Amino acid sequence: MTATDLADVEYVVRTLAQTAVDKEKEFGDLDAVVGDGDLGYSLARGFEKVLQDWESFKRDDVPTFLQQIALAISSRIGGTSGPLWGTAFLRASAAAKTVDTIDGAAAVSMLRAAAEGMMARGGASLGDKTLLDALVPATDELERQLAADAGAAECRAAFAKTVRECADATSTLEAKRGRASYSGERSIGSPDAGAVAIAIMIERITEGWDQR
Amino acid sequence: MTATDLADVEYVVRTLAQTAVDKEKEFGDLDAVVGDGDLGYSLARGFEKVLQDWESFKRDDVPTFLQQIALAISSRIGGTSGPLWGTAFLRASAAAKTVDTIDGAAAVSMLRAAAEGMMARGGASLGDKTLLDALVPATDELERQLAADAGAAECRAAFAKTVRECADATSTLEAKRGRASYSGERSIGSPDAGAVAIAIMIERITEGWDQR
Amino acid sequence: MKKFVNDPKQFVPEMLEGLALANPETLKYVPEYNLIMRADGPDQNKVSIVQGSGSGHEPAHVMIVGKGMLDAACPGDVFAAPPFDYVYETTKMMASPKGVLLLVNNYTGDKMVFDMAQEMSSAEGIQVRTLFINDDVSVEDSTYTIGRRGVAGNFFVIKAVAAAAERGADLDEVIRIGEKVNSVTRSMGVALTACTPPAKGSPLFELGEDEIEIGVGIHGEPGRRRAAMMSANEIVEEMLTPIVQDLPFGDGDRVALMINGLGGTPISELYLLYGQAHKRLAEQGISVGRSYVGEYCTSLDMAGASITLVKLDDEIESLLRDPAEIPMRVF
Amino acid sequence: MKKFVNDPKQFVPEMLEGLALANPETLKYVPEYNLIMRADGPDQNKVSIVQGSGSGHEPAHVMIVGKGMLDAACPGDVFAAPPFDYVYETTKMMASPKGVLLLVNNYTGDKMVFDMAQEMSSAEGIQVRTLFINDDVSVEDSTYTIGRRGVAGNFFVIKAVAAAAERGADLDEVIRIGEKVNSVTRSMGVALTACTPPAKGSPLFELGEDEIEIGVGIHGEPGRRRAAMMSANEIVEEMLTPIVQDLPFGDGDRVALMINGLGGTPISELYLLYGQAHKRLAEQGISVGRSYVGEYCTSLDMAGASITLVKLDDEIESLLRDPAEIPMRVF
Ligand SMILES: Nc1ncnc2c1ncn2[C@@H]1O[C@H](COP(=O)(O)OP(=O)(O)O)[C@@H](O)[C@H]1O
Ligand SMILES: Nc1ncnc2c1ncn2[C@@H]1O[C@H](COP(=O)(O)OP(=O)(O)O)[C@@H](O)[C@H]1O
Ligand SMILES: [Mg+2]
Ligand SMILES: [Mg+2]
Ligand SMILES: [Mg+2]
Ligand SMILES: [Mg+2]
Repeated sequence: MTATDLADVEYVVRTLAQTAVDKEKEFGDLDAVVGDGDLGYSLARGFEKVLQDWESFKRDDVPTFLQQIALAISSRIGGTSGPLWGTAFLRASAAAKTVDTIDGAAAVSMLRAAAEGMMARGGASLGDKTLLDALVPATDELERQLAADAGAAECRAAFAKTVRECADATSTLEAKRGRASYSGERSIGSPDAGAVAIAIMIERITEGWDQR
Repeated sequence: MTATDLADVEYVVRTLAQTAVDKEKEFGDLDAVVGDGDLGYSLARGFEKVLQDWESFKRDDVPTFLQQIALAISSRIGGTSGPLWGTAFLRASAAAKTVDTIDGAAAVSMLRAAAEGMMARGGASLGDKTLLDALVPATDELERQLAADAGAAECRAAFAKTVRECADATSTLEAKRGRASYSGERSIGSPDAGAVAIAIMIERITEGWDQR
Repeated sequence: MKKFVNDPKQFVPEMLEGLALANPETLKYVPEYNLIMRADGPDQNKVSIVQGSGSGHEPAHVMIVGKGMLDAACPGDVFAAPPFDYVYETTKMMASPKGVLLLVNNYTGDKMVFDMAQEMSSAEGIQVRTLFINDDVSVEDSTYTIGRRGVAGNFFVIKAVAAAAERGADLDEVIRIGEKVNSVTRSMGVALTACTPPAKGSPLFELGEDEIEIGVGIHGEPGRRRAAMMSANEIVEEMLTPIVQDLPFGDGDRVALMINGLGGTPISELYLLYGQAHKRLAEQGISVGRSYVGEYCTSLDMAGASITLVKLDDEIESLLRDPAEIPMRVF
Repeated sequence: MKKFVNDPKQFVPEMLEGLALANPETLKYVPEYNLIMRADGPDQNKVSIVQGSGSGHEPAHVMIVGKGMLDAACPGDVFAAPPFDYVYETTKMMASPKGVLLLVNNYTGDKMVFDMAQEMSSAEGIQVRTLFINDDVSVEDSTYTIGRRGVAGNFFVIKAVAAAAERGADLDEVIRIGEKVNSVTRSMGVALTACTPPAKGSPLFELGEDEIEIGVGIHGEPGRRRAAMMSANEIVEEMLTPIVQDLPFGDGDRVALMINGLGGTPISELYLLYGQAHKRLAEQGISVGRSYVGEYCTSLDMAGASITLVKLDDEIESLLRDPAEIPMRVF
């Protein structure tokens, strides 16, 4: 694993964190439509902690770094998002341990591990109107692009495009998990807050990639 | 002590009891003016028990008889009247133990013992607007008549007249004991229910004396 | 009214029946007199300790019958003194050669009944004495009393006299201890809501949305004053200051501190009150030797709490430390 | 809202501080993690028993920390799962060579946090296992759960595993016992009124003047149905029938019977319910070996009650009978 790997991972995490803090209100409003409106607050508090502690994280390797991110996030976020996002980073950390370099394939396996971890943790299946309905198909698309030997920029663009499309498409689904599920059929017609939040975060990551 | 004594005492008790049962509604209404309206119910239940058990009371002597009346009454009446009336009969019983015959003087000492027992039990003083404000002056009057060598009928008439006058006169007093005292100054203007009840009972006793 | 009740007239008997069914090895229930007594009582080798009062204050007092606490309790109906014959028959049943102590909170109705029971049982040759508990500093003469009311502080008197009796003290000694504990025990309560007696079906008094009653009695009687709702710490101050000043308690004193729930207040809030009371006492040099937090002497479903302080010395503390076996199971 | 509260955000810490002040010899409070632990813990010679949940259910679970019950409890805020680091740090602090058992009522939020804590502590070499309790027969998947909810029945699981751990059982054996007790424990509750969380300041749900919620959850979650107010005996029937049919319990069974108050119901009513439940069970040939009446797992100030039945065998009964020293003082 090279120093460049860690720098890229740091960029991704930092962008996620900064977006969560910047978009606190927007994410909260999204969750308020049929959920309980606390998504923005939860993510902002968790990722704020990440930014605060940024300098103190050990950077021996990518797995160590990610594990500390997991802890920082989940120690601050209550409710669903704390353990979900914490698990995602934990599992990504574990997946990173099994690879030598963080290339496209490694990114796919880390994303898959994160998604599977969240499924195991929260019990959601695809179609339950959660962020998984954006993240999983986008990961599939990324894998397809890599298999088709697409260039890095092309891969990122396809990933971001799919995550956004799928996030918007959650509008047609009925929420089965989280507080939004208490709204039952009323949840149909607006997109899942977590999915849209992920899409916005990933768009920020790809947009800024070249200036990272 | 003679059988005649016991018969007279039985007549008095029986008349008290029958009046309490007959006048349940009237006594209740009297208590409802500024008290809590339960005087009729309480006395009726207590004296009803006396009438029910009438045949079973031991009649060895007047004290024994009165003690059983005390028990019967207070086992059935809750609130203030149970222990008050029970104590009155207990103390009258004790006073009766000290005399050979139930003559006028004995009646006075039994009435005094009853009144003092009720004062000790309930902590009321004269002027507190209770039945004591009728009973005590009437007993005083009875004693005066006896001292003046008045005849038996004259004594009874004076006793009944005083008890009634004093009961009516409680209208001017403010209640300091029992539930009526919660009405404070509002209690002025209507007579004390217990005092009027006693007056009515004693009137019945004197009216029926000759046919006893 | 929403309560777990069938026929309100049967509320007390049904509760007592449940209590006896739940404690078949230790308690005996005599329905004729609302009497809950130790299944193995009366013990002929000790003074019998009997408490009477109205119902509606549970666990006081039927739920503290057991070895080391009460030998019997004979409650009346909700908030009503027991009828005379309950007390009289209970006294006779609990008679032991060492005597009977009747413990009664100072309310006019109860006092009359117990005084009369003592008079009559004594006349029958039973050695019986009565002790009135009056720990409530809120008000002097009040709705149902001449003199101060007896409230949750009676638990300390009961425990001390019961422990002394269990150790073999005679009736005079038991009374000396009871009077001593009563003389160093002070309480005061605050109501946040009114209570609803099952037979009445509606709140016993009116308390506004934002009002509390400071110095409330355990039957909902008025206390010192109505006040606007305030913070927990301020409420502790309202109760603790009059209590401390009354005895007075002072620097260097060691006390038992009880936070007693009035029935509708969760124990979480009681511990919160405890913390503040403990700290405020510490600031005055008063240390807590024994703490009691929970429901002891309640007022049906009233939300509220009372504070009781007992000035400890070695004798009292040792008696309070003795074991007791009562239906409140630790788990 | 009228409650004993200062700043609602400090409600839980202030309660925990009071609890620790009231029990200085037996409990230790670690404010950073809402942690209440045995002052002498962790015992390196036994499995540590830890319970986590939201607050608002007191005495569950911070008030049952002590020898023979929990080694530690780390609650979240009112009705909120503890944050991950509370559980994680608590697990690390309670680590013993014999292992740690995390007991959790089955709610999605708690489950996620505790699963994750187990995953991370295991990764650090701590021997840790998690056991989910799900005794509530009212509803399957519900507001905060996938699968059945865990309610007051957890007391029986806690007591049994704690007694086993105290006797020296290893982690596998402790888990076997916990799973066994959970598998024979069934509960159901009824709300007469809604509860009011301090931070919300108003009732958590709407319940009409004459309505009750049958099968209510301990956070006020909906149960089976709304019904019109009915008699205590009818309410017992509504709870007992589904419980008995679920396991099922039957003729010849010996059970532990718990009547648990939800916070605002006086213990007098709980004993009344006990009496009826006891008699109805007896009619079906089910005898009560152990009885529990009082507040165990509450829902703040909610008026209501739950019934729990545990099918006893010699092993379970013997574990339940073991001593426990917890802050609930018998007096
Ligand atoms: N069980 C679950 N598994 C996966 N994602 C979930 C789950 N529950 C909720 N989410 C995601 O989290 C988002 C809501 O997060 P947040 O508001 O923090 O949780 P809550 O629903 O408890 O208020 C939802 O929009 C959804 O994308
Ligand atoms: N402490 C007392 N001493 C003497 N008489 C009393 C006392 N309290 C009440 N009474 C008498 O009893 C009557 C009321 O009796 P009752 O209605 O049974 O009692 P309560 O006032 O408790 O409802 C009063 O009218 C008064 O005459
Ligand atoms: Mg939420
Ligand atoms: Mg939300
Ligand atoms: Mg009256
Ligand atoms: Mg009355």
